[in-house]
Amino acid sequence: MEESNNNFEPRIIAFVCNWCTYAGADLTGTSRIKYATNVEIVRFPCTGRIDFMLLLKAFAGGADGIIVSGCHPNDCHYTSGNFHARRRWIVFRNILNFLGIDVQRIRFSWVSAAEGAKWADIVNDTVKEIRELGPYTEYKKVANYLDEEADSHE
Amino acid sequence: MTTNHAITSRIQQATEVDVDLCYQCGKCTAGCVLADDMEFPSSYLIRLLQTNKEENYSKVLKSNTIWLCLNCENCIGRCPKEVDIPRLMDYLRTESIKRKCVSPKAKPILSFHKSFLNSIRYTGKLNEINLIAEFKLRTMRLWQDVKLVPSMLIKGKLKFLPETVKNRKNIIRIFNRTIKNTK
Amino acid sequence: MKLGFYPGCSLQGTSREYNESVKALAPFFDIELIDIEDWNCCGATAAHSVNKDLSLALPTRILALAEKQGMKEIVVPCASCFNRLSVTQYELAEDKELKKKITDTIDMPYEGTVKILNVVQFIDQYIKDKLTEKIVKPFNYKVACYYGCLLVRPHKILKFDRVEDPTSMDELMKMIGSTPIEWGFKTECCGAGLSVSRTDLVAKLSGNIVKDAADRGAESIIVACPMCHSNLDMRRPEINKYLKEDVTVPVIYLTQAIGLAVGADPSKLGLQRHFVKVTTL
Amino acid sequence: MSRIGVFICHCGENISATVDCERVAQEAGRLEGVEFATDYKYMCSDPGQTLIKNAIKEHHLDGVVVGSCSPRMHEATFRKTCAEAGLNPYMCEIANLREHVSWVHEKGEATTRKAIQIVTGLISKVQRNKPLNTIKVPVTKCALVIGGGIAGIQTALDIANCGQKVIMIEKSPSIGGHMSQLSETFPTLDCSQCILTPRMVEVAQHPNITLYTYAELDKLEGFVGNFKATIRLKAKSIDYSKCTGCGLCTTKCPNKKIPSEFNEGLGMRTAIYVPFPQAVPNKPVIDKEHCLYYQKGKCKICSKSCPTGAIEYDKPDEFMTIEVGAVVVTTGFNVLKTDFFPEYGYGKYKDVITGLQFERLASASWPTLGEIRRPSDGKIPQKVVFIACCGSRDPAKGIPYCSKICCMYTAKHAMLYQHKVHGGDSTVFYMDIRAGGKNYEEFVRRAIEEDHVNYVRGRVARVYEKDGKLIVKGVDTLLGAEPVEIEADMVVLATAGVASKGAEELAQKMHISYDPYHFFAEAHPKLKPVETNTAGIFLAGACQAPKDIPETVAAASGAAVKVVSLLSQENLVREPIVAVVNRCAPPLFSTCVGCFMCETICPYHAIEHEEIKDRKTGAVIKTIAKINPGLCQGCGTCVSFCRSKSIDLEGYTNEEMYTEVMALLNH
Ligand SMILES: Cc1cc2nc3c(=O)[nH]c(=O)nc-3n(C[C@H](O)[C@H](O)[C@H](O)COP(=O)(O)OP(=O)(O)OC[C@H]3O[C@@H](n4cnc5c(N)ncnc54)[C@H](O)[C@@H]3O)c2cc1C
Ligand SMILES: Cc1cc2nc3c(=O)[nH]c(=O)nc-3n(C[C@H](O)[C@H](O)[C@H](O)COP(=O)(O)OP(=O)(O)OC[C@H]3O[C@@H](n4cnc5c(N)ncnc54)[C@H](O)[C@@H]3O)c2cc1C
Ligand code: SF4
Ligand code: SF4
Ligand code: SF4
Ligand code: SF4
Ligand code: SF4
Ligand code: SF4
Ligand code: SF4
Ligand code: SF4
Repeated sequence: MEESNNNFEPRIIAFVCNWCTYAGADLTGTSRIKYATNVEIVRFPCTGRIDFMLLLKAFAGGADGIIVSGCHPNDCHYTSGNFHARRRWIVFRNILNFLGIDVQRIRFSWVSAAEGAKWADIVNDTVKEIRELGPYTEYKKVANYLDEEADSHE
Repeated sequence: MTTNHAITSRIQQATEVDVDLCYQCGKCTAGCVLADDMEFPSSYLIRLLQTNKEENYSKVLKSNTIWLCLNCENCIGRCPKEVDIPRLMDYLRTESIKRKCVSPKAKPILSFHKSFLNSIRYTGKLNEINLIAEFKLRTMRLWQDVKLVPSMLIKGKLKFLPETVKNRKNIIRIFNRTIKNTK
Repeated sequence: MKLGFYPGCSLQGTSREYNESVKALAPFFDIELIDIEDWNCCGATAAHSVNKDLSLALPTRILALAEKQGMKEIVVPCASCFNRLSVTQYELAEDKELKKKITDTIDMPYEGTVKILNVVQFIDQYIKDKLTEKIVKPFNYKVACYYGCLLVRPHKILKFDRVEDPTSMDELMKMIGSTPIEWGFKTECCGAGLSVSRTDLVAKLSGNIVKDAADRGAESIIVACPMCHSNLDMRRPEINKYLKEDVTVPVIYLTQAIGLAVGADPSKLGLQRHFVKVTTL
Repeated sequence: MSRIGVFICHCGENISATVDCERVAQEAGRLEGVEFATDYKYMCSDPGQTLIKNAIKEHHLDGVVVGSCSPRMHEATFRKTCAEAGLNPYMCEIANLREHVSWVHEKGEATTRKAIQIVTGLISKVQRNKPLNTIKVPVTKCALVIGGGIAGIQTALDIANCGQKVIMIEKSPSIGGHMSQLSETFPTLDCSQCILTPRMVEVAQHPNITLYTYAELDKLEGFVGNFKATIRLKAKSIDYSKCTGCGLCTTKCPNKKIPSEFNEGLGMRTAIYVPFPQAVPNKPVIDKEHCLYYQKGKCKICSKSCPTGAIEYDKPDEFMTIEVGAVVVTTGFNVLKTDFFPEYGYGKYKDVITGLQFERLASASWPTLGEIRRPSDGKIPQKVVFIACCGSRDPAKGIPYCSKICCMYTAKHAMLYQHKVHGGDSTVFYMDIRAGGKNYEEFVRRAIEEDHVNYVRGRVARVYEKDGKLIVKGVDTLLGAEPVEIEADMVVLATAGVASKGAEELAQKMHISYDPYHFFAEAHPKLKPVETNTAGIFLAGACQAPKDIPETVAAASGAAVKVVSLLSQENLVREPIVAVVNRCAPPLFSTCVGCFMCETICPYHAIEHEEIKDRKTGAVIKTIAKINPGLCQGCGTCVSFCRSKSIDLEGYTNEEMYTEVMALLNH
């Protein structure tokens, strides 16, 4: 770990589902539990909707880390969206490896509507981890990859 | 692994038996043919382990129960939680020997096992006369089963000369690689 | 028809009549049983009571020898050996690392390809179909089929018969003219390996078995395991002392009963070697 | 160029205490496309809402971002406000500045920055938003109830009494379910038949209920408000319009040795039969599998004896299609039989029976008139052992869950036995007593304290027979696991409650989810206990998990209310958050390549095939995916699965989400 990383404020985007984690994060607020300011939340109907290309785009756009969080395995509001999300993650992992993105930059978790404290912990943990990893600098590589992907669909 | 799970975790690592699965229904004990003869039967033994207390663990290792268990598999055959008691017993016996705290009451049983293994260690096959002779020396039960011998001989059930495996070195090596000493 | 054969130690000693009867039966059905060359003891209860690796290495050596000698199937009449060999095969198949460790210990290659048959499976597979036509002298008695523990348990591994109320031996006995009784001790343990070290307990456990069979009118107890046999037969004086009565019901190997039915010479079946006289037959 | 309005709420001091609201509004005002930005103390208050409405009109806003509390709180409020001012409600987005910012961070620059960032993200998103219209679906005013146990009966009556139509289908020849088999019921010990029969009759006579017995669901299509169900009406071989229910035929049928389902195999019935005397409808059916005429072509005795000529042998099963707006599934449960238990004798011993068989033995409608006599020899058992948790809480051989009703009915059985056999001796082997209900614990204690039932904590290992006695080997774990051996005359197993036969196939026909044990899954275990994840299909009773009668009836009434509230609407309004497959000009028509990956993963089976045909020749040019907006629930799983990016989710389109993320990152 480099000394300078301690002052580095990572930018982290959280992709969360509306029914569990978004509501859980609301509960963190209602319970007035404090956490780091580095994470911004984007609301999706379900983790099943979270397109992994979008995560890559976030990296290409300068995010240092990402959190993906939804309902616990059997609690999916839409029965099985989160299950499909987990299945795709296996494929996505290979792409990350291919692009040389440290898998640790993406945090997957389950936070239910009742787990306000857990959300705070996850945010704080992730910020700490990403801070240790340092800024993500190779976004050009991802951007190129995305361009190629886009071309291949033309 | 937290320290308050030290004993059960160690057992699980060595045997894959998770004693916390047991919910103390007692079905194993109810079906065990020797439950009456054990100072504490199988379900009780598991409860002792579940406490993760050193004093209860050593009570288990010092017990006669672990030596009486016949490995008949009755208990696991019926256990709703498939707690593998016979496998657990194997482990506890080995531990009991390691810690040198075998129950005095169980000495004859252990002596028998040792005599048995010694009998095959050098020949690869069991010779019952050698086995009985060594067992008698170990336990000093000199007269036990003596009455049986003449009729066994008449019925052709005993052989004086030990049969041996051709590749005796192989067997001795197997012993040396697994247990050095059964004395 | 040639099949591999693992006699095991007790079939060479205390239970040689079991060996004799299996071997006597074979020619009636054009089967040749070939001993595994240079076999060793399976380690029995003693090995796994004291050392796990040893309890796996000894049976693995046997199976490795059988493979080397090109055997596809081996018949293992002793229930205890059958159990040890099957459990070993199962455990090594489940755990690659363990397999490596054990094959290193025995210095022999081992694949785990040999199919292990106990005596009942052997009869079911190679004798049953031709059995009825070969019967010359029906074994016309009330019998209690005693399976013991090692033949059926652990069910997950052995996958043999119904675990609590097995019926395969009863079926075979029916075929040769017997009437199997319903009784309560088909699979209760006889005391197995404690025969010498805790004869008192064996007398009790085996006593309960013998008594239930006798009380329900069995004229003989049919077994397929040398340990069961020696506990129920050789320990009869201790049993009778425990029961405080003289129970005289003889204990006969399944193979002996079938041998008698197909007309084998009783002396070749080793019936004279029993302690409890087989006079009623 | 868009004209966005931004409204930042202080929420009293809830937001403004840590976020500089004024600055947020100012910075937002500087962003491209923002026409108007302001902050206010209470945006959700009347004056706050008026402020928004006026701004929309005055500045001709085409999009609104409100920075306030969580959208889960007030999204609906502000969208309504926008709609009132003539703006499409889906052009309004909420930035969560309270729960996600002010309440979780300290006052300071970073906090205000984050608020600005979030607002910026949503400003970008709302510029890409499209006006959406809620989806309206008409409602067919009739409900289908599947299963005629107490759950189905209660649901049907409640719906019918609200003036809505109900069609009930029951697969067996009579309604009544398990409750009709019970003797007396805990915790009050009232006679089951006495409280049930009047309701069964009410179902049959209710003008709003159409009952089809001997009927099963064959197919279910459509979606909430508009289901189309195909029902198989199994041939009863009797014309009910002619049959008077006189029963002559059943007395004459020569095949009398068929184990009776109603009596759990303890009694026999004929091939033409009425399952039990109080059956509704009280008319027979012919069991073809056992009828001599169907099997061997000879007999027809029933036909000769029928005074009204009602018997019609050669009618096939019929199919009927009905349209309904809602479905309630109440198909109940089953119990395991004794032959499931190896250690208790594999069904070999006649006097080892199940709890349900005990109910029959103890029932007043049993031939002994409620006197308890054991099945093997009709003797009154002097010693009875009850074994709890048989197959339940047994992951090795049975099921891991607790069947929930057996503790209570076992206590009831022991009690009934003690009441009926004076001097009798009963023992219950149990693991835990689960009696969590109104008057339940008191009930169990009464069995122990007043009726002196012997409760032993421990599981039985084995039951075997000797000299006409059943030897039960158990253990008393409260005495240090001391073995207990009892010579019993009869053993009653509290066998596990499991999903009803065919539950899995039924669930698949209806596209509702079920748990690993084939019980149907509720939409939310706590807050949506009678809904399924498929809109318009509801559940009640023991088809969800083992339940007793009070719980079953409560759920049934709950489901009925849900159905009535659905059927009482003219149209259903649904959020327009649905997936769409893109369309473009010929020759492409759509980028969809027809791989139908989306179809395989859609949890709601909302994806259909659409054939693009040549205008002139009618030849199929291409088959593409098409979303049925009535079925789509808007999860968006298909969107992320589509490799060619041909599906998008309204309200959360790729473009909208991409823009939002990029704006958050200052792009
Ligand atoms: C031994 C025993 C004793 C009990 N004692 C008590 C007691 O004392 N007190 C108490 O409160 N509870 C008691 N219960 C529980 C009680 O039986 C249940 O709570 C109740 O029966 C549940 O009703 P139900 O309608 O959900 O299911 P069920 O009674 O099982 O009814 C389901 C109905 O649906 C029909 N069906 C099934 N599948 C289909 C299909 N595919 N298509 C059409 N129809 C179908 C069935 O034929 C049946 O008529 C006892 C249960 C048992 C086993
Ligand atoms: C420690 C504990 C933990 C629990 N954990 C769980 C759990 O994990 N999961 C779970 O499912 N359940 C749990 N429960 C149970 C759960 O709390 C109850 O099921 C639930 O609260 C019941 O809701 P209710 O609306 O019936 O009653 P209540 O929550 O008691 O609400 C009744 C309301 O009525 C009001 N009221 C009372 N009298 C009057 C009056 N005369 N006039 C006007 N208003 C009145 C009260 O102020 C109150 O707001 C738990 C309970 C406890 C005690
Ligand atoms: S049977 Fe299994 S669960 Fe029950 S007490 Fe024994 S080990 Fe525990
Ligand atoms: S394996 Fe041991 S503990 Fe289990 S039933 Fe047999 S003797 Fe008892
Ligand atoms: S005899 Fe005819 S009328 Fe009477 S019950 Fe039978 S079918 Fe109906
Ligand atoms: S035709 Fe069938 S139902 Fe009718 S009396 Fe004969 S067997 Fe019974
Ligand atoms: S309700 Fe009681 S008897 Fe039934 S499974 Fe649960 S604990 Fe066992
Ligand atoms: S009172 Fe509460 S803690 Fe006690 S048994 Fe009942 S539910 Fe459990
Ligand atoms: S929409 Fe996409 S996933 Fe579905 S069929 Fe078309 S190309 Fe395939
Ligand atoms: S959004 Fe979800 S429910 Fe709608 S079609 Fe796509 S996968 Fe199916």
